[in-house]
Amino acid sequence: MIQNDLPAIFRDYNPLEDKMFSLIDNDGHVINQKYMPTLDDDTVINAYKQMHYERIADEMAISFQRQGRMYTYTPNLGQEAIHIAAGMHIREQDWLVPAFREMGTLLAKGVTMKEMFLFYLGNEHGGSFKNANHTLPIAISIGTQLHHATGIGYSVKYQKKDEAVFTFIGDGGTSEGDFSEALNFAGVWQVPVVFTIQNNQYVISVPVKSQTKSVNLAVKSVAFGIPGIKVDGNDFFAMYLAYKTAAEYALSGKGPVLIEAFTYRLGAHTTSDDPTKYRKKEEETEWGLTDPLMRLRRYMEKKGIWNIDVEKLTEEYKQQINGQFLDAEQNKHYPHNEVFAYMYSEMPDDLKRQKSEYEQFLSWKENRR
Amino acid sequence: MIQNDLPAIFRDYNPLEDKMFSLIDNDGHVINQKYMPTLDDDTVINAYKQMHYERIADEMAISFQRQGRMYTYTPNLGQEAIHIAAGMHIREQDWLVPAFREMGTLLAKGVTMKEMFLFYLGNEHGGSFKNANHTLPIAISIGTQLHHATGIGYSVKYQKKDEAVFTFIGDGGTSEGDFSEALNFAGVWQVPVVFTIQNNQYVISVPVKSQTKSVNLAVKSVAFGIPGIKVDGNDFFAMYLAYKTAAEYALSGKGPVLIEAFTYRLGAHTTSDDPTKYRKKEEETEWGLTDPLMRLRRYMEKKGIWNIDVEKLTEEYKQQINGQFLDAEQNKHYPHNEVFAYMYSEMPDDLKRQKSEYEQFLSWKENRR
Amino acid sequence: MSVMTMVKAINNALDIKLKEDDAVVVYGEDVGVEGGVFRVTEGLQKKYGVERVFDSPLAESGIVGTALGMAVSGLRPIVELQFEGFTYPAFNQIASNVSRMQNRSRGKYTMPMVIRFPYGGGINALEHHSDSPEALYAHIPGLKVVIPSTPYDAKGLLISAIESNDPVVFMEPKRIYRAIKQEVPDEKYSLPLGKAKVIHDGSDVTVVAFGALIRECQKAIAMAEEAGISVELIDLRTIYPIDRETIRNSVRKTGRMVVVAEAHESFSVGSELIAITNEEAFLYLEAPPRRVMGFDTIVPLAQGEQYFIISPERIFYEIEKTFNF
Amino acid sequence: MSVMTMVKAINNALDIKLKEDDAVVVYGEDVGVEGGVFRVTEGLQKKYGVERVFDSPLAESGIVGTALGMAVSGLRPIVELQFEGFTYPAFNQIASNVSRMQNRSRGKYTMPMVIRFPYGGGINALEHHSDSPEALYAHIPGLKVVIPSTPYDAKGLLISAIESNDPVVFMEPKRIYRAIKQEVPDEKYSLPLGKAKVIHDGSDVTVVAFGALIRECQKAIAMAEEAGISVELIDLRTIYPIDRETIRNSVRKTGRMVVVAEAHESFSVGSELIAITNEEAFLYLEAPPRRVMGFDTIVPLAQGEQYFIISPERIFYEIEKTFNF
Ligand SMILES: Cc1ncc(C[n+]2csc(CCOP(=O)(O)OP(=O)(O)O)c2C)c(N)n1
Ligand SMILES: Cc1ncc(C[n+]2csc(CCOP(=O)(O)OP(=O)(O)O)c2C)c(N)n1
Ligand SMILES: [Mg+2]
Ligand SMILES: [Mg+2]
Repeated sequence: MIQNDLPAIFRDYNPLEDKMFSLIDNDGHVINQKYMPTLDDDTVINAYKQMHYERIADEMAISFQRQGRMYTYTPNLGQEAIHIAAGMHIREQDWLVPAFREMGTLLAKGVTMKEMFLFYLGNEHGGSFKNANHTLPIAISIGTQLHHATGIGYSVKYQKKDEAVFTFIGDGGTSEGDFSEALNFAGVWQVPVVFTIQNNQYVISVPVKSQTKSVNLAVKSVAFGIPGIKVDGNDFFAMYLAYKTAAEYALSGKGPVLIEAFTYRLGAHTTSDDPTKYRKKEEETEWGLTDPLMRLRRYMEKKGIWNIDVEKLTEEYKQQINGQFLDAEQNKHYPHNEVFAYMYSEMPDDLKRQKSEYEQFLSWKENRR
Repeated sequence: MIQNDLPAIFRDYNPLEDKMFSLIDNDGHVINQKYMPTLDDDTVINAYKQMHYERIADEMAISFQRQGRMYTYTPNLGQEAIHIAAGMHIREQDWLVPAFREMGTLLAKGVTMKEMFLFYLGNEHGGSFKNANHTLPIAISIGTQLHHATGIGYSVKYQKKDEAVFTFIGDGGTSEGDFSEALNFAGVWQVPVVFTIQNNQYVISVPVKSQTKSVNLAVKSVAFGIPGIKVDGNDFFAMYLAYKTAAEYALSGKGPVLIEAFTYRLGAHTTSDDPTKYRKKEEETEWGLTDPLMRLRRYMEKKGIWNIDVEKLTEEYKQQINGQFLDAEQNKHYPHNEVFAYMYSEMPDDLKRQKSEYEQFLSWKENRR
Repeated sequence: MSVMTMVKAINNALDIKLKEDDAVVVYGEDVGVEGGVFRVTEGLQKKYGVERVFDSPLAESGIVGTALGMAVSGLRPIVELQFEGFTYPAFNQIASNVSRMQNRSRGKYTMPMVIRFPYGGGINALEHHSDSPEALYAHIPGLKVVIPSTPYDAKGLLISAIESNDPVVFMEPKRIYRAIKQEVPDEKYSLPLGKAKVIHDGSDVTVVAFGALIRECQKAIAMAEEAGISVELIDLRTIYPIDRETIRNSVRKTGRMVVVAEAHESFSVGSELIAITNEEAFLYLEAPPRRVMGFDTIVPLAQGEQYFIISPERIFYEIEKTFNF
Repeated sequence: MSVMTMVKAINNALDIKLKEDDAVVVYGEDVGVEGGVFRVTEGLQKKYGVERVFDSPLAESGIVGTALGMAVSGLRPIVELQFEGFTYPAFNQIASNVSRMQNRSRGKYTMPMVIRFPYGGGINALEHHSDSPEALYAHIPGLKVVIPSTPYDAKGLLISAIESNDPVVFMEPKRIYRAIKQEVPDEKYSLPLGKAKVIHDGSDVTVVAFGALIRECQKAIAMAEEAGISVELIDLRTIYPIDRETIRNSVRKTGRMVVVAEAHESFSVGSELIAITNEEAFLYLEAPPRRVMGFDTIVPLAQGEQYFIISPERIFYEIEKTFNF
């Protein structure tokens, strides 16, 4: 089953044996020296800062939503190590095909918090990620995005481009037919796609154990003949090495890779959701002990490279993010043409007619006042 | 991965090691005494006769179609061992959820050749399998039927009935999202469903190796946490034991099972298809050597229980089948009410209106002559 | 009698049928512990157990396809799809099997199943959460498509849907899930499928609507009456099979019709209603029947939804234009 | 010029675009070695290689979903779905993504892709092989839906579809795949999407049709002319966006319209065309516009198809009734 030309971690952490690839423990101790990547201190510090930025942005977004200044929001709390590690390996020319819970990776691709806020304020211009090269909009219809990633994989392979594709799905998403189809196509076509399952153990209110009887999610790769690995998603270094390995593998032309990033959704599903209805506070507390930011900080402290003034940094980020939110919030410009303008490359007569009829109504309404 | 309470053959023939369960070779030698079922001679003779009946019926259907007396037909040639072995384990109260290439199993359930012919003559009454208890119609939209089987599995489990569900799909069908979804639901719900993949190595013109990169198809069971086994589909005894084991397993309440029956589509996809366009004659000849009827006959000859006068039997079956065909062919009764009658449990006014408008047209036409 | 929202009335209908009939099971994404994202199934799992009210894996084709299997084998499944935009993964099961199994099996199997889902705009939602796909399902022969506009109707229609041996697509106007409160009988009652209801008599213009837009039409009617236009308001209640008789009687009387619905206007329930008035009341028509409907565009996100959502004012505008034609 | 069937004309259009543009790729079930179950892609794999013309795994959602990925990243995929009844597994990709990606991305990504499939009855086929789902796709905003009725049109329209940056659903009337032979230019040409064509002038009744039924209409027109009724025949060619102008001009002239199509009549292209005539030519209508369409039933198997399929006689019957109204 396990091919010989697979990278070592895929062989050593065979999901069929239900192994999980982990490098540091909750206290920040290195538990697996063999695979520990050697990163220079700045890289690690920078990674921590990005995770921290995502955390703060998330918390602020939740609070803006609570203040009634924004519609439903989807928090990322607890899943930051995955997002930032991925972001560190997605190059300018690589493709990002997101689901809806990988904000840190989007930010790494050049998406701004202003855009994220605009999106959650109900403006399509937030969701288009105009300035993020090779980045698709957020995918809401679960599972469908994986096919897009596979198709892009075909494209870049066909065009002989040096580009990899990174795509994401949740644990629940693995139940959708599109998940299996897309991995199967990717296997047959041998395209350079890195699939990540963010297994945060919940599908809104439903625990992942009600989604499937497979021993873990990485093992599903066997059904499609592609390499798979289960990685500790709250361990920045494990995620870093997994993405490094996967990206190299994909870019070498060997085909797709499946990563299960095992994590925990520390927050609510969305700001409309109340997890106390379906899970115990103790469970949340327990998983809080595996917080990826905390683990990375402890590692840094042990290694003596912890030099971040968290309070100051938080203040700085808060100001920045707040500025972006205000910017987005003040953007009230939404002319009715926006509704019609992007449906087709050229507006068909029928849409023009509907638009002009609507304009007649608007002017009638204007005159009536 | 392999649970301890699995039946022995599932442990001994682990699809992860790409093993195939086989009991007799092409010459009819027993190659695996350990698992060879002890069947009384009559059972074996009877099985051969059923396989022979299916073969003859198939050949006649193809020739009726060639004579222009029937529309497109889907041959079963080469896959008879699977169908008859399954049929021998599906009891009256068990459910059969077919795809479209398991005629022998349908016949075992009580479907008549007359009905099969009626169906291919374009009459819905052929496809309804009225007298076959707990048998669903042929499923044409590939993959969808597996969900029906899983749903029935839920039903019988919920109602605490002593009923198992048998369902079929082709190798190509495993690429459809519904295949994965249905096996996944069945695993989560732990329902008594025996899933069979008839891997006849072709998906119309496309070889199965273009469908997936998985080492075999049985291994896909791993993705859903259910037991799977690859069985020599041209070996009647192996199929017999596989179904016996699977049915017992399912009925014991342990959940679903996946059987990959590895076989070869000896004939065309349908009578509209021309396999010479996409595969070599030599390949067909080579696979002809594994013909399940021939293998079983050789076994019987070696065992000294071969007492069938094939020519006589063939003649008898031909007459019988021909009678059924003529019966079906002469049935030209198809009143227009048939089009409307079964859409709803009670015909809605709107359909009544459409029907009566149509009748007005018919009488106008009548008067015009 | 209790005061109920539509959410409560639907919950109550489910409760009554679960209690009355062991064959009824309810499942879908988050319908168990959570009680559904809109809390429509709240409390039912506790009351009837995890075998009868349960969470399914996240796969709509699986939810609907397994329900077909249950329906042919003695159960009466009621499945919830989480939002209208997530019914499409199940489209193949619905269009290729659920709607066809009775005909395919020549009546050997019936299809006593209900597919429930919330639909429609006006809640400032993300994409796929604001659509009105009734025409898609109404065009598929073999289905019944039902949309209630009040808590009372929701309960009575849902009970009929559950008791029907035909597959019913039951679309719930999420915008008014909790917006309307009404006295609803506690005991069981049912309302016939396939029957529209005249909910306001009038003589000048017939307005046909359903679901959440009935409320908006009522506001528009008040404006119209102030302007001296007498409006007859028909709540369609069942989209297929459509109640031609009620439409015919009204339009023959008024000679004018305005259809109000949120779906994209092309190839819609509006188109069908105009066709019907032409077939049933051509000689009575005094003005071209009008569609006041959604544009042929994606429903915009919250900031743009004001343009898409149909206001009482816009309905009034069209009523007046039709009246003055 | 060469004499071509529709199969050949489509093959020729694909050939021209494959040759001209490296970004064009063609795939689907059996389209490679086999050249498609109807041989529409015959010879193309040999000519352009397995990277440009290839067999995909059996999964329609995958076929369409991957095409979207290709379309956003520089290719112009043309996918074949094997039959209309097997487009539904891809319905979610079509309705939730293909039709929406341009709008969702505010034009950052365009959707230069074509989804081709054979459709319609009249070939004595099994279930799911005789349907006419054009209304389903035409109701989804963001798509264009095209149906040719001749080899010449098929080639010209398909070339436009391939060159369009919008996603096009290209439906091929399988009944006339080989039934009509026509002189077709060998070189490249294109016909505009969104434009209907008057293919027979007349003054008494407008008949609107498309696809395989144009031929049946032509036979009916001959019957009508014998009976002294002058019929104008419009070939719609594009179902969405629909060409209101051509309909308007014709119906304002004739005052009468009969729509002929094989799909189930409710919520159909027939409903839409009646709505359009009401909006565009109400005061000119002298008789109720009529639908001559399929029943709201599953298309019967071969033995019952005679009742479902629309004959020239039935078209004539309705033309006459409309004329004599
Ligand atoms: C096709 C589809 N069905 C249902 C939904 C509604 N929905 C949104 S998020 C969600 C749960 C997703 O769980 P998971 O895949 O584990 O991702 P997570 O939210 O945990 O990141 C559901 C059911 C959807 N968006 N798309
Ligand atoms: C959803 C769907 N897509 C396409 C088809 C057309 N089709 C009919 S049979 C077939 C090939 C099936 O191959 P396989 O699953 O291996 O079964 P086999 O025919 O070999 O028994 C295809 C593509 C279909 N029936 N259903
Ligand atoms: Mg999750
Ligand atoms: Mg096959």
